[in-house]
Amino acid sequence: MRALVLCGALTAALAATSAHAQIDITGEWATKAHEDFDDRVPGDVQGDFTGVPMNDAARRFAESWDVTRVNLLEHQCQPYNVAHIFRGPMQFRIWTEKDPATQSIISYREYLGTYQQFRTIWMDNRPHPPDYVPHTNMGFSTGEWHGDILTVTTTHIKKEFYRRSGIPSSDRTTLVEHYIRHGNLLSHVMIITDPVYLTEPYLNSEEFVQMERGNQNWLYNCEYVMEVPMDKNRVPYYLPGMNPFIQDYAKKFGLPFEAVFGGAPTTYPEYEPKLEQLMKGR
Amino acid sequence: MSAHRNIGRRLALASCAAALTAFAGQAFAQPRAPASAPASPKAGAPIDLTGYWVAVVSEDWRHRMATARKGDYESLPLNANGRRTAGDWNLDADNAANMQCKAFGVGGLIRQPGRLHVTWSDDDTLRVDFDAGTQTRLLEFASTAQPSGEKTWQGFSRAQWQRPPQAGGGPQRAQIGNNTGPIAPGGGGRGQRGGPELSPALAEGGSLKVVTTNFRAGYLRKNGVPYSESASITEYFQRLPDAANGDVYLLVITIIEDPTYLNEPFYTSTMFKREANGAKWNPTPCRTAPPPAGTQQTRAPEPLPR
Amino acid sequence: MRAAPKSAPSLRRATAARRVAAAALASLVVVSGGVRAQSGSPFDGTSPARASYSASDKDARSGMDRAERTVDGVETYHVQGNVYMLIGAGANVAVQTGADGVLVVDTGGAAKRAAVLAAIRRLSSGPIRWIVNTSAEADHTGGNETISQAGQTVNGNPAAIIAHENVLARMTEANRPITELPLNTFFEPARDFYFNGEAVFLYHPANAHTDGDVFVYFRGSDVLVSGDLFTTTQYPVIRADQGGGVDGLVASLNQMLDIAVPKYLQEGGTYVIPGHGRVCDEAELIDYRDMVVIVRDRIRNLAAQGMTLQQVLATKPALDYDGRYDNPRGPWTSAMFVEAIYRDAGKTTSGKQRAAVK
Amino acid sequence: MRMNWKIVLPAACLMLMAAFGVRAHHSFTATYFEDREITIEGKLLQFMFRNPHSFVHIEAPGDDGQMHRWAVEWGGAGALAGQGVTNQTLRAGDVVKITGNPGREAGDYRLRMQYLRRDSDGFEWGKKPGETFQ
Repeated sequence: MRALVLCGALTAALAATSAHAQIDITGEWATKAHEDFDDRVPGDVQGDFTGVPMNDAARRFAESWDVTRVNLLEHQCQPYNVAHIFRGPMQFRIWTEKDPATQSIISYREYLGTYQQFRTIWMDNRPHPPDYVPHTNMGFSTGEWHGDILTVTTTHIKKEFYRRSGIPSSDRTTLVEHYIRHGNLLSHVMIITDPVYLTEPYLNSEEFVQMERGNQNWLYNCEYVMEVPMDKNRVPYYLPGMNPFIQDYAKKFGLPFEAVFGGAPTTYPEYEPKLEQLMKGR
Repeated sequence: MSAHRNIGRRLALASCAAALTAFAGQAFAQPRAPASAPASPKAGAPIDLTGYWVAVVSEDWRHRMATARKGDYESLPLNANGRRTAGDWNLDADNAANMQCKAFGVGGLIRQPGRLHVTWSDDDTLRVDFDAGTQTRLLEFASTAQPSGEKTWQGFSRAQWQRPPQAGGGPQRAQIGNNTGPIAPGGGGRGQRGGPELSPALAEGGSLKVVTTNFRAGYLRKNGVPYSESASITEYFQRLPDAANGDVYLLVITIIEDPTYLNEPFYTSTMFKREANGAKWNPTPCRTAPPPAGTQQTRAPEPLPR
Repeated sequence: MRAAPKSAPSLRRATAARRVAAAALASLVVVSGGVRAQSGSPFDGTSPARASYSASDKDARSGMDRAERTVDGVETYHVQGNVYMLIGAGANVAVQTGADGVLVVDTGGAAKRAAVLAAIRRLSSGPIRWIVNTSAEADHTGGNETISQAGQTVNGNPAAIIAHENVLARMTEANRPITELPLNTFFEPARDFYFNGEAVFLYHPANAHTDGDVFVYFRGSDVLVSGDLFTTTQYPVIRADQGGGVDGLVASLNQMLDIAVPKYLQEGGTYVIPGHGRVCDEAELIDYRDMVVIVRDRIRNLAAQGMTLQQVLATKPALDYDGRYDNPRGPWTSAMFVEAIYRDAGKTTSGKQRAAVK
Repeated sequence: MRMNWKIVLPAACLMLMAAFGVRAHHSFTATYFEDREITIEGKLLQFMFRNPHSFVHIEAPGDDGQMHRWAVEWGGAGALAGQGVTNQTLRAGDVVKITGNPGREAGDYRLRMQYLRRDSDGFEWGKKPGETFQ
């Protein structure tokens, strides 16, 4: 009997070491926004800066941010950049481009339904371009596999936002992504460094489920029109200290604004008791 | 009887031999498999999860760092029963009933701001201590380990390593990128079916799959959003490739299926950053800070299906 | 002048967007059909310029790799159509080539003039006919003599140098040799001519970076060359002592915005070669415009409250952009930018604030 | 991992609607006073059935009694199409009554569409389930 037990244990140990994970990330994937839904899908009141390691420059930008600036002709069709677009509700397709001579993967390609963006993730070890070439919304990406994790590094990204609440991103952003698949779930990690607006890397992770029926209404035509009658060259903004809506989120959810606007220190466990103190009596 | 015992022994030895043969075959047949076959989950761990890890709360901040108001169910695929039950949450009643740890059970603990201390308690058991709520989880690799009769906050966790195909005899050709070296001439230059040599990086790493059962009902979030004893909880612990600045990150993907309160699988992924030591390790008792006064109206569920 | 009426850009945008939407289906079919990935597809988020950046780093247009495109630190980069950018010569240099010869916008600093000429020669052996100076700055005009003398107009003279008449005045004041001077000047708001198969527009925005600025638009290639009215490396330089002013600068950026049309969702279409820095499109141009307007208005608001320059500087009125555009070691710092706007504001504010400026 | 596709697939489809109907470069809640409503009535000048959001321009009086060009922000073309609205649904010259949330920007004559009625044929939008996308 002892022999049987020993054998069972040994066999179990072997089984435990023999499972193989998925590595094929191609297919069509749809967002599951089970984290930060209100920010990522419909958008909430102005002023959700929680969890972002923003610096003082980003705070000043956010204080000046007037959401109606996006109504300007040249802004209204500006897509989310690659460091932001995965946060929204999205379906995207991944497929491979293979070298016919070797069947090795030259690149992964992505078509992102939101804003109809295309990406190429080069797998052939090519260098990133020099600084003087144009930056794009999707940037320039190179990838490499580490076991079952596809790690992608993207540079040459156009400036945009980390949040629609006015947390800016700069054109010096570097995005590192990790694609991880388990069954029909694709986890997508974003580690964002931005020396202009962040004090430390900004960490995001999103989940996508594989779509059984894909390719539905994936086109996005945005037409520039004068949405709201205004001087074409007017730039909506608030002078420092004059933004009447910046604390709306803090007020709506009973949070101290200094915590909502606090940046990196508020993202670590040590901040929890401080926050409780700040919230006492609210 | 003795004859039976003999038969039993013979069967046991035969199956053991078969298992060992299969194991040896797996371990040595593939050039890119680890040189020495893992003798135990600890010795053969494809990734090192041990050490101190701190949660970086950059997502769901108001639900994790703060205690959201009752009625704030943002992002959750709750069904009507889940909403009704969450609507009955009463922190004072929980405290009076000595149920402070309900928000620190296996279904919600990973989302609490805190630190993990991961160690091997033996060759087959990975121990994860949480300073938030001073909780301990034991991740059991050995099939001989069985849950006790009593349900606990952390339940019983069955663990299994998952390895990339290259580490265990997957495709040896170049279809998965990371190509190095010259193109093999004639499509067979290296005795392969063509294609460049694979990068060793393809054999790196792996993940830890954990399925937990036998747990007490608890809260998904501090503000009383429930999960039931019959929920299915599956986790994947992923150590991410080291960042260029030297940071090391751990991602924990959690999938909770609970028809009692949820109308679809509930997915979260939680990021931790490695710390050099336990200098900031700060065990605290199970305790939930009171939410702001009032009840939060959560907007209509919107695109999430009802 | 032939500048489009104000409403034209939005109409063009709508048309472009419809074109794009219609073509998108076809593009999807092709791209998802497993065709080997090529940057420069209308919707792949890359520009034709980026398309030239391949693994071998060969420029699709010139066929030269990066080493071949580099002469003594001056690199050549194909932007779009007939237009190239030379980087590393001080200010950016734009080169248009074609059957009629070569047109050069700005000639870089004197130290790199030989390299600029050699780089131009690698692009074309045709005659250098025209040189345009976008301002009188030394890092934009230092190669005038070398490039001009190497060129030839149809009547056999060295290549003609065109600029606004105020540029000639400033270079004359600076005792620059006659061989460096832009003797083909104009004074009107815009001038245009046809060269290498496309219309070339020279626009003179009044009192912007200086009082002699010119930006160039190649209509066929769809490339703007902004001079120092727009850069990606620093705050705009406003030279009040040379007739520059922040309102004129904003007006010049708005004028460029009216001309620039994105290909799809603020990407591609019209490309802009800035005075310094990387190739951009309309998206970066408008962000820069927004920045100048916002910082200008903050400073004017503070000046209107009677704050001294030091008090204004203490509020860091450009804090949200300093991480991107400030160069604390110069030559043009955030403080200099703020002071230029403050003194500019002083021109239009009350005597009390003018006194505070002193 | 077990996956309930009966739930996941509709979720994906609905998410798709969200992608085109809700996610714009600004948040409605941050742009309009969602706790306030006003009603205007006037002649439709322009119907822009488009992405990221559709707009209806109406000539109607403001608080000052003067006629103004009101911009009423509606859903994106993708979301509205899913609710049976087409680019022919409204036409210039239609007299319509619109109730919506006023914009937060003082001086802007803009609303976020909540309810529209055209008396000439009784066409209504915004009351029946499925005719609002948020």
